[in-house]
Amino acid sequence: MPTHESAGRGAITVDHLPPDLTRALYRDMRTARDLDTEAIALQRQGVFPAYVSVRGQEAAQVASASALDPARDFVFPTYREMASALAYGVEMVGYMATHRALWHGGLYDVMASRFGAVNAVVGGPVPHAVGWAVGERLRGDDGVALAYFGDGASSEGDVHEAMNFAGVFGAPVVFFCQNNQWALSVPNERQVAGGSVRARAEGYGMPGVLVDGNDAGAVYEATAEAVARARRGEGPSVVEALTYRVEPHSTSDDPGRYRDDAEAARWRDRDPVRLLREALLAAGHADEAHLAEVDARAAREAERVRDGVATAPEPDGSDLFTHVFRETTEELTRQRRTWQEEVEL
Amino acid sequence: MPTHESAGRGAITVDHLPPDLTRALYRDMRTARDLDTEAIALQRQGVFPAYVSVRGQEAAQVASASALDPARDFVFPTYREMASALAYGVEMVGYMATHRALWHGGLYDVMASRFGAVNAVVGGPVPHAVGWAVGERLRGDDGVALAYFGDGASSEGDVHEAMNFAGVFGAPVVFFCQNNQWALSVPNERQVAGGSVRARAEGYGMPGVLVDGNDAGAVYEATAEAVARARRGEGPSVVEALTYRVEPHSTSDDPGRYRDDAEAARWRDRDPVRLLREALLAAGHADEAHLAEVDARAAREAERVRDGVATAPEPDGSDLFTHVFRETTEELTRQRRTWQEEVEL
Amino acid sequence: MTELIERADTAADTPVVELSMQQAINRALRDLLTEDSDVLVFGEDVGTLGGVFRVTDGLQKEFGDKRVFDTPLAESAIMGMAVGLAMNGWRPVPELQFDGFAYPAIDQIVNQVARMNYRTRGAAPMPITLRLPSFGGIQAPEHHGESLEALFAHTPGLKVAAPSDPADAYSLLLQSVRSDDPVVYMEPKSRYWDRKPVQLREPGDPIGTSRVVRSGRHATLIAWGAMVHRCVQVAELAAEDGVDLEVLDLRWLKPIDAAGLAASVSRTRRAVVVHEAPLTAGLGAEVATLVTENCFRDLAAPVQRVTGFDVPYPAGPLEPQYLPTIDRVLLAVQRTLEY
Amino acid sequence: MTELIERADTAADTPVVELSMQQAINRALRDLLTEDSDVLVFGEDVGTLGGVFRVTDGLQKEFGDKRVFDTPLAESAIMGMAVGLAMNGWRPVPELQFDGFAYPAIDQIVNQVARMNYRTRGAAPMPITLRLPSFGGIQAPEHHGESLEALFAHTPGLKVAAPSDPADAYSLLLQSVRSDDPVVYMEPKSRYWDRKPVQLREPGDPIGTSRVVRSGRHATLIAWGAMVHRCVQVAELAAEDGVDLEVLDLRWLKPIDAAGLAASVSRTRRAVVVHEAPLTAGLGAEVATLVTENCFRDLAAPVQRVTGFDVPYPAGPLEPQYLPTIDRVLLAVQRTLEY
Ligand SMILES: Cc1ncc(C[n+]2csc(CCOP(=O)(O)OP(=O)(O)O)c2C)c(N)n1
Ligand SMILES: Cc1ncc(C[n+]2csc(CCOP(=O)(O)OP(=O)(O)O)c2C)c(N)n1
Ligand SMILES: [Mg+2]
Ligand SMILES: [Mg+2]
Repeated sequence: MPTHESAGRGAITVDHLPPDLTRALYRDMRTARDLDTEAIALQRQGVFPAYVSVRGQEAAQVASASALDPARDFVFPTYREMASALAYGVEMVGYMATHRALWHGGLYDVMASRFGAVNAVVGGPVPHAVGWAVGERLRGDDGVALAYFGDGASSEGDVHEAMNFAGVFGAPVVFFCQNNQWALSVPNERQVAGGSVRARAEGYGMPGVLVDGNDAGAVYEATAEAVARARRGEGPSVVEALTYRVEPHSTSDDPGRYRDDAEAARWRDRDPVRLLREALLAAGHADEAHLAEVDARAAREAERVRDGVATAPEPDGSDLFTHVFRETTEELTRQRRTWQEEVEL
Repeated sequence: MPTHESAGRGAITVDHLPPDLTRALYRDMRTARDLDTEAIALQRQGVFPAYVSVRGQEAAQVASASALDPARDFVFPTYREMASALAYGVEMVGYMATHRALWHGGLYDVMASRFGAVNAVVGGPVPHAVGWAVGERLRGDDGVALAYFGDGASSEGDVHEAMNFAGVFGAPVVFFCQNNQWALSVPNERQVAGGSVRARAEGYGMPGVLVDGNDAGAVYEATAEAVARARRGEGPSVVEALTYRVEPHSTSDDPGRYRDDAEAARWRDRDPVRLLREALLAAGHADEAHLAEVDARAAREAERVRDGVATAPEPDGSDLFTHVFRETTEELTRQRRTWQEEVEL
Repeated sequence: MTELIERADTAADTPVVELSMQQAINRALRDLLTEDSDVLVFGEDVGTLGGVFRVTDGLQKEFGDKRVFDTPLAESAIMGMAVGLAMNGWRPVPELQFDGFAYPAIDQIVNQVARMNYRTRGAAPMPITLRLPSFGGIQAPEHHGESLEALFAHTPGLKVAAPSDPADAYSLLLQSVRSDDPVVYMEPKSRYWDRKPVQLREPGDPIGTSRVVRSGRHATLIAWGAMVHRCVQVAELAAEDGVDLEVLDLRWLKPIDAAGLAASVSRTRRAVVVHEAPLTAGLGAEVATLVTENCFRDLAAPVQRVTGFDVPYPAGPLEPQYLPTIDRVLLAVQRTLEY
Repeated sequence: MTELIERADTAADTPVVELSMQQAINRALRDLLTEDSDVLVFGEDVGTLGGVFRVTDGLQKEFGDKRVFDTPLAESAIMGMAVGLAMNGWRPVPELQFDGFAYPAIDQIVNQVARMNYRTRGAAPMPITLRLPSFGGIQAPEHHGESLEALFAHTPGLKVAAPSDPADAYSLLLQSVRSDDPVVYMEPKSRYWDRKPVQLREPGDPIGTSRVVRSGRHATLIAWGAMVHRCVQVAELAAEDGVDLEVLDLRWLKPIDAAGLAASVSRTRRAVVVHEAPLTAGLGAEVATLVTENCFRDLAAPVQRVTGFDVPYPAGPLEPQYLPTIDRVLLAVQRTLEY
């Protein structure tokens, strides 16, 4: 088990952080929370076939994404980075389209957003971040790649290969592990030999840090430090944010089969959104009136995205054929014709 | 780079080790050396299409294999463990058959030898060792699996996955890395982020030790300790033996294209066979007469194996079909008939 | 569902019970774990959770966490571990959670599992059955609807099974696990909830035999997995128009029942092969070629292929447009009849 | 060899130079690295060493270690890195050292490289050319003689090239790297030392066109890679007996030139497809099926397949017994002629 669990630690503080940064973090976390709630509802209504909640991980996601520069960096997400996408500025109706199963990768513009397509292969996108980062250095530019992955993903060979490549090439990449303590039904103890993903970093000669994933300020600082280091040309690092998956793995999951809800309940109590709210007030970075206004705006934004995705048109069947190749083939054109004649009608 | 290089360290000592053990190590290393010389000659004569030399790695191989119990342990080799095979008691004509390309895996009995088939997939057999070791524990037996792999192999995802599995399952396995500082043309600096494979161990919560791979006694002790630990049920460990590939990667390779021979020459000077010979004499574990006798017997044994493999019959073409399945299929029987009618004639 | 399994349970001595495919596989695993103490079931989430499709539900409770256990999340190591377990005398039944996540394990499957018996000249057999929830039809996320049978069938040293109903699911799994050769056992996940009577503890037909699900005179529809059901639907519709279709369930995708195919098509003289995988270099090409090789003079028309398109498996709303539809199969039947 | 390359070098302005296939590929890589500063060449031992077959010889010296570089030994990361580089605007030309070591990278190839353009609806194209020394014939160690074309051809989103001589090796590589789609470029390693005149800087035929290497009337031999040469040998021998064989080099294994195949076979009415890969579910099945679909009424006999057997690729002395022999192809020709 990671050494310093956050669960018992009580309040967080953001006294030392710029007020506008912390307010922005709160705004995005609050919006993500509301959008998550809407998404769960959409799934229950049958609009989404399934949904993977980010609840409880808003600090880990929003604060890490906020430590990046969306104008020059690039994010490589998994399937559970809705709050990161939101904080990074991704067009959220397009993002949520993946959950309505309109298009696997989502319908936002990956290159314009500098936020990779939703990727369902656990561990698979991590080497992409390294390749992107190597490419950035080759060109002499100073962008940084950030790869999100889970505690379960840390078991995959691709994550190791990526870390080793990053070390050898000195690539400007941040390996950001959201350790939410569960990989579907398997807890850290039976997943992560040695107990922590951060501890792997030293073996590759890179710094690794374990941070309270429910403390938005702490996540921001740890990530910003890793990003700055990479930007200065000092190479890769690992940031492990210890948090908890308070919801089921996905709406198809039944965690009652494998874990005691008391643990989840403890972590639900340590809600990162509420913690940040309280810290903002305590620091005097915001007052209730401001926060009420933010909350209201967050709810409206979540509703806007909800309505947008719920009413988005289904892709046309011809899209099956459109993006297979840049330069299509005669055979595929023939198959498209078959589809038109035999399916579309 | 690994922290304590052996190259400059001069003599080794075996004063503290049982005399008969050190004599046996010498005998096997000497025999492996002679057999290696014969094999290179066979390749030059066109009997072997190619050969991968173990020269300079005899201490790492013989001493590690000698720390195991061939009656209850199991070895998972790569393609470069001739000296290990010899020390472990594998039938060497059958072993060398792989280099004459008579049968990819070799012609020795893998299960009777408890020494896996020659395996050309870098990193591929390492998870097998973990599976075997988990199986051993499930049955309540006390055998230990030892997986050999190279510095290059340490970059493969399979090695990481295997170490993580071993840690999670507490499997009795020794990950024995022969770091000969080169993976074909790529040196450690551009292969192993962080500089050492041993350093990876901590990240999996297991002990790791770096040992002078040209010091037979040191390799023996480090491996024996890891084996004893595993046998006691205390789980996996990493042993990294720092040595050097003094020969080309294989007889098809031309190291002049990528490295300075001066470095190789320094390591050739630190010949593990000569070092052990001198240490035996210094410790009074053997005298010149005894060693001359051992040398003579080693040469004869190497010749016997050489003659055996050079004159071994080529496999019959029907062997193509014999071992594909335990229970063959009609289709394969039909193809075998085609082969008989159209090829064998 | 647990309840339903228990219902089957109480019928333990009855030779025939009605089960869903998912229950039939669960039952086969229980029978195998019971009959052979070397059988081990493992993979991602198969233990405590009982599998994402509950196929291994209750097995860990019944047989303990030494026989049925969760692994870390690494497909290559799961298959690599199976190799080592087999070399230590066990009979591993690993699961890879979804078809698309077999790819990270392909090296171990092709280069190790499929070859170890050959490489060791029979010293180290690989009695491994890889259970792989496969194929599409449930509008799942990306990589959860793939059809890898062509790759497996092309790999020397592997056998490949793909049952289409609970009865075959049960008996093919018994045969696969009892076999000393490695078998990839592909479970058509869209049929998990399909219920049928299952004959327990029966050996079933030999490995490599196909099954005529419905006999007919005018053309043979050849399929496996969920497409068998689709072909039966087509046959029923065609029958209304007086077209009498035979439906042949291949079941074993390696070895393929060439004789069974030839027997059917030499009678009907027309064949349509239907699969979910993309067209090009799909197993349909092998089936069509085998049929053509064996029935060349009898064939009245080239074997028709109705398959997925040569595009990556799509998301939700596009899935029904990608998978062979009833209409597409009917049109192919019409083409072959009118050829 | 360096010397020979230099000879070709001095002929830089001459449009035709004689080169071995290995030199032709080297030359194509040089021309590509020169013409497009986004091209990157990387992989295991391709830099300092110049590749185990010296195909990348001299490139690092000429273009520097930012354009041509060694990677650590990890195939999946090599292809994963290629994806990231492509997303950052580069045009990656990775090498995987041998066919059999593409398996550890299959997940990245199938689930990422082949789909990223689709997944992103065209936002993130993958102009990646994977160079893969392929096929057997050099009595190499295990996993150094595999034929993976059926797997690649079955994967939506990939294009697949397999040249058979230096001229095509040169032009197909130009086309592959210039293409914005991912291409698996399979180099028949047993033909690396085969010399032929090569037309430099010519665009060549469009992607997906086959080439009639030798025209004939009695039957069409269809092959790719090293088997093209074998088929030419067969055709020469058959000619002595008055049998006039056409030899068609497929060259592009995806997309397959169905029209070219049909044009040839509808004339000759007989076809034999020859490949090194095992029979079952090999690309020969696709070729045979395409030919049969398009030439059903013209075909005088079923398309014959002469392929490797359904066994793991064997070691040295057994290699010639595994690979299609001249005799086996001749017997197949005889079978089709006498059908
Ligand atoms: C390669 C691969 N294997 C298996 C799966 C199935 N799967 C989806 S999510 C998941 C658990 C992932 O756990 P973790 O990496 O901790 O991420 P989390 O879901 O907790 O965010 C599994 C096994 C997959 N998507 N990809
Ligand atoms: C998976 C895989 N990739 C590539 C190769 C080709 N290859 C054979 S040996 C070798 C270098 C291995 O280096 P190392 O692991 O250090 O072992 P050494 O040869 O030094 O004993 C390479 C790249 C291979 N055999 N397997
Ligand atoms: Mg997790
Ligand atoms: Mg090495």
